[in-house]
This record gives sequence, C-alpha cells and structure tokens, in this order.
Amino acid sequence: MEVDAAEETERDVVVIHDADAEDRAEERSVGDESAGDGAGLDGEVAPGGDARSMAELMSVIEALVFVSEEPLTAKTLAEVLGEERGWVEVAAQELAKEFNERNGGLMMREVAGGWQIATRVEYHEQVRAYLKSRPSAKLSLAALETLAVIAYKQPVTVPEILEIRGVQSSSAIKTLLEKRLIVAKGRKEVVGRPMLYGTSKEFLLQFGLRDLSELPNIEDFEDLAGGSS
Amino acid sequence: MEVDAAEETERDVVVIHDADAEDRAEERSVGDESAGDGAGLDGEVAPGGDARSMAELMSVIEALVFVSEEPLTAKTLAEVLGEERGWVEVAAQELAKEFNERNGGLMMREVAGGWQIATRVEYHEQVRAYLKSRPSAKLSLAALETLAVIAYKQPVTVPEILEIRGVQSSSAIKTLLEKRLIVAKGRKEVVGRPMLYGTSKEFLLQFGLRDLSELPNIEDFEDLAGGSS
Amino acid sequence: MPDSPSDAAAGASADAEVDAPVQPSAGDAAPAKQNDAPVMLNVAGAAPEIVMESGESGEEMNLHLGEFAGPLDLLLYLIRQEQVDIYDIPIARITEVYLSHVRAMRELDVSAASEFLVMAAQLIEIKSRMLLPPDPTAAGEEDQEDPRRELVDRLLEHQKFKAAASMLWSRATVEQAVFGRAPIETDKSNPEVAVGVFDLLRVFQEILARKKEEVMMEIERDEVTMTEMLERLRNMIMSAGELNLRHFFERAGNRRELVLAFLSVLELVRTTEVRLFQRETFGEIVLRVVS
Repeated sequence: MEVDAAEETERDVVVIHDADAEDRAEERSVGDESAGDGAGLDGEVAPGGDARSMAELMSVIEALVFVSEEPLTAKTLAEVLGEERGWVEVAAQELAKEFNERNGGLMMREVAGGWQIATRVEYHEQVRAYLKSRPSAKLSLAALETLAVIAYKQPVTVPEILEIRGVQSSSAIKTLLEKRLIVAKGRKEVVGRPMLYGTSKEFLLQFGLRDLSELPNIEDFEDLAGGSS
Repeated sequence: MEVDAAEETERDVVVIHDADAEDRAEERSVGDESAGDGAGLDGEVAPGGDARSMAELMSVIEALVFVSEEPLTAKTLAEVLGEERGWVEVAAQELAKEFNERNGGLMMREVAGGWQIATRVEYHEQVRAYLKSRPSAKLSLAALETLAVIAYKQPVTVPEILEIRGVQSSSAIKTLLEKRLIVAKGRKEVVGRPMLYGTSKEFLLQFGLRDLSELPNIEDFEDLAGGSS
Repeated sequence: MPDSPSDAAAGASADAEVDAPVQPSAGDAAPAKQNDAPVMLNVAGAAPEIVMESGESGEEMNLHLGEFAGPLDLLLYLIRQEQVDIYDIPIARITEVYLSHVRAMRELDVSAASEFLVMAAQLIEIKSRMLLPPDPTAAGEEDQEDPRRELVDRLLEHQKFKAAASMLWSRATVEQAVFGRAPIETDKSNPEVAVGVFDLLRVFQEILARKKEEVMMEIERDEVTMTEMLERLRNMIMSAGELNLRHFFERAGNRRELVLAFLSVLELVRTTEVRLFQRETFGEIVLRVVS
C-alpha cells in the first residue's frame, strides 16, 4: 500500500486532536510529558485504500493486543489488519501513549519486539494480594479421583483407596486434607488401625450439597446415559 | 446454602459479617451516586479511613479485573482492597463508564455477577481472524430448549422437563452437564428423590448475563408466541 | 441453528423399543408401503427445522427428525404451516397431517420417538371426543371443557420456551463476538474447585471400570495354563486349517501368555500336528495342519 497524498485532508486524526481527551489525559498525567506529544503526528493519515481512521486503527490494535498470548509485533498487526506497517506502528505508539497518559491500572508496552497490555507496576502489590487471596488451586486428576473414592466409599482407609484406585494416593490425600475437603473420621479396628477418611462440610459447601444423600448415584447417571444410547 | 457449625465457623463469620457490610455499603452508594458524577470524582477520597482517591481506586480495580481469570465481584474487590463495597461499586461503575466513553477496543462490563474486561463486539472479525478461531459449536435445538426450560423453571427435575417439552430430554441434559451450563442442585423431596437441575455460573458467562434476573420474563414471550401462529 | 441434531435424535432412539403400538387407524389414508421410494412431504417453503437433501437421483429426501425437538414442536410447525388458529385447531385436519408426518418419519427409517406416537394417540383421542355429542347429564353445569384445551395450553407453554430458546441462541451468538484477554502467567494458580458432583460420579465410575478391567486381566493371567493355551491353538487352527502366527500371538494378553503361546506352537510343531510355512522371505508365518 502506498500513501496517497490526495486523501490527506479528509483523514485527519481525530483522537490526537481531541481536546477533551488531552485535557483528561493531562489531569491524570504524572508529568510524563517527554513520553511524546502529538505534535509530530499532525497531518498524518492512514495510507492506502482503507478507510480506517487512526482512532479505529488504535481501537482494533487494542483489541488484538489484548487477546494475544504473545507480545504482538507491528508486522503481525499490519498483516492481520491489511494496513501498512509504518502506519500500524504509529497507531500502536499513539495507543501506548494514550494508555500512559490515562494513568489507569493498565499500560501498553513494547516487550520482546511486540506490544503487550499489562498491569501497571504501581499496583503490583495489590495484584499480588489478590492472587494470594484466591482460593487454592484446582484439583489434580489424582486428587479428584481420590476425592471421588472417598465421597462414595466413606469412611474409607488409605489401603482401601489404594485397592480401589490401584495407585498410591497419599499425596492426593494430603492435598485434600489441606483443602479441608476431607477429614479424618477415626480409626478402623483392623490390624494397624488405619485412619478412616470421609468428606467434610467444606466438601458439601463447595459442591453445593445439603448432605451426602444428594450426591448423584449410579442410577441418576444411568437415567441420563440412557438417553444417548 | 446451609452450613452447620464446626470447622466452617471461621469462614462463616466472615461471610455473615460481609453481608451486613454489604447492606450498609449499598445504602451509602445510593447517596454517593449523585456526587459521583463526572470529573469531580478525581479529588474525592474513599470513605472508610483509606486515603485512596477515586481515580486511584478505579486504577487499581482496572488492574485487578484485568488480572482475574474470572469476572471479579465487587465483594472480592472490596475485600482485597480493604474498601467499602459500595465505594468499590461506584468506582467500578465509573471505570466501566470511562471505558465506554473512550470507545476503544475494550469494554468493561458486568457478567455472571462480576466485572470483566473484554473486547468490544465491533472488532470480533479482526480478533477472530487473528486468533484463527471459529465460533464454537452451537447447542442443538433440543439442548437449547432444555436449557431454556431449566433456566426459567429451576430448580427442576428431569420428569418436569419432560412434561414441559413433551419429549425425553436426558441426552440434552447430559450435553448441558458436560458443557457445565447446568449443575445438580440437590434432590427434590418427592418419591424417588429425583435430582434437581439449575443453571451454572458458566451459563451466565456464556450467555453474557449479569445474573438470572436479567433474563426476560418468560410471560413476555407469550404475545410474541401467540402472534407468530 | 441446530448444528447437531444428535441430541433429539438420540433421545428419540432411546425409546425406540416402545415404538410399536400406536398404529393410527381411525380416519387416515391407507398406510404407505414400506419401500415406496421418495416420500412426499408437504413441506413447501420448508421450515428451518426441516432439511431436505437431494440424493444422486435428485429424488431422495431426508427429514431430520432431530430438528423437531419433539411432538409439540412438530405440531406447532404444522399449525403454522396449515395457517390455522392455535386457539381453534381443526383437530381432524391437524391429526391427519400430523399422522402423515410421523408415518413419513418412520418410513425414512428415522426411529420415531415414542413421544411422537403418544402424541398421535392423544390427537386421535381428542378427535374422537370432539365427535361425541355433548354429555346431556353435564348440561346446566358450566360449559363442558373443550377436549383441545389441555393440548392448546401445552402448545402455548411450549411456544414460550421455544421463544426463550431462540433468545438464548441470539445471546450466545453475540457473546461469541466478545473475547477475554489471553491467558497470563498468574492464571496457572487458578481458583476454586472447577468440578461438580457429576464429575465426582463420572470419575468414580471410571475408576470402577478401570478396576474391573484389571481384575479381568488378572484372572486371565492366573488361569491360562499351558494346556489351555495348547487347546486354544488347536481349536483355532483346526477350525480354519491354517492360522497366521501373528494373529495368534496378538491374542496374548500379556508377556506370560505370549511365552505360553510360543511354547504351544513349538509343541504342536514338535508333535508334527502342524507345520510352519512362509510364503515369502520375511513374509507372514502361517501354521498349517499336517494332512
């Protein structure tokens, strides 16, 4: 695509000259004036036959950078959007500047040659606090299996779980105990007096059950399975 | 959900305590709303002793909502930030409004009871082209009808669904369970104690609903239905 | 919209055994013969629910039963198609069309769900009740209830949920145009137990199934003796006259059985009951009975 000078006037860059936006940005700006001002961009237009305005280009770049797993290069952006790379670079720079001036919770930065949206460093403490506050990790398959055996066979001992699952389950049991999904329920009066395990109230809570009788049984499952045969 | 005593007390107390705080906060937020309009917010200070300004609160909310994998509730935000929930809600609303007015590539919205940042619908073509993703397989007519019955009649049993739909729905129910759009909601205390089903959080997410009350009233479909025959 | 008609179709076939009894007889046309090729369905301006597919000859038609999410759905479609008032359904006419559709489905080898036949029976029953003169003993009471009343109520109710289903469909469509952010590092330490009670049940059943399999294998391992293996080999080879050695070895469930299988081949060769052949160098080895 080539820059077509004839079309320049019509495609002026709205966003850059948006006085309100600048005012808002200034209000919030941390005094980061040097990060670049719009002056150099004056008069630039989207080249080629595409009628996308600068504002539109910035928006679609924002959406793409947001969904991209990897930092998104101007080259890729240009290819996906069918825009000229130089133009895409201008728009991405401008978008990053807008992020910066907005001084919100997010920033757009260039990393490993591509663009990326990330949280602003100032808020990392709160971000960490939030991440820590989240309930503990998902159950692994081993833990889920062990939990299923305990739920349906309780009270049950470790050797019995081993017998049913055919694999050692001790680390899964430890995880489940830590998550308070299972609790010790006394000892079985056999040789070695192994500990008996059953599900906890936390288990009922997490699975939305009033009591254990609400666990679906094989018949419930077969009722449903019957329909698909 | 019912919880009885014992090991869950600690967690319980927190929840009950929060509920009270929520009420108080809600009252407050109503009052704040009129004040919380426009540019004047920047200078305001959040109540509750914390010296965080409204702008700061909005920024940190933006960062947390971005980081969260799931829609982030005002309750969680309030807990993590140690702010009053009502105040957090005002800030989140304001932030969403800001997103909206900026009219960029992203939006912030309330879905499945929490806040979420996502791409704006307008850019779905480019996003899809970049991600090379195809719209996921839609539900069959039977599954959709079954889902509609469950959404409006929940909690509901399989025989009740059969009664309304006039057709066996077990394979549709199985599909919906597999897609996690519905969940078991205990058992109905009638002969045979059949399982009760209701919609899940995933349902709200996939259908872009804030909560179930956002579903249009089923009786409103009557005119429409009558008119078409 | 329906990407996978399998749901309803599957639901239908589940009850296929029950499918026999209701043979519509009262007042309908002679049943069409079984192999009467193209079944003509009166589906001009086909509803979205009906898919017509032309085969090689251009004569084949396919009605996807799955697209009618049930008898109520079919009835609603027919009512619309026949342009009749849902509050005053000409029951004889609708029954007729309904029955011909159900017949068509069955001829097209779509195992019509029992529900479709139950509805057929209900329609016929309503039709016959409408033919009865008003009950004189009930006179003076409030107007006798229209036999169609219950059906109409169900149809109206069903229509509401159909509308709700299409509302859900459009919502899902819009929602598919909205994208969340890409996964980031911190997602790995992910929240909450993302499984429901049915996952527990499913997992438990999988464990039981796995265990059963293991037990069966163990039993086999314990029970197969050299004598039995020899017996197995003799049976296999005697019935066919010859046996591909590879096929025989592949039947071995474990190493021990494989060894036994090998030994029994050697044993039979030794006792000259069979001979080994190879049709080409590096080709398959075949055991053949010595005639």
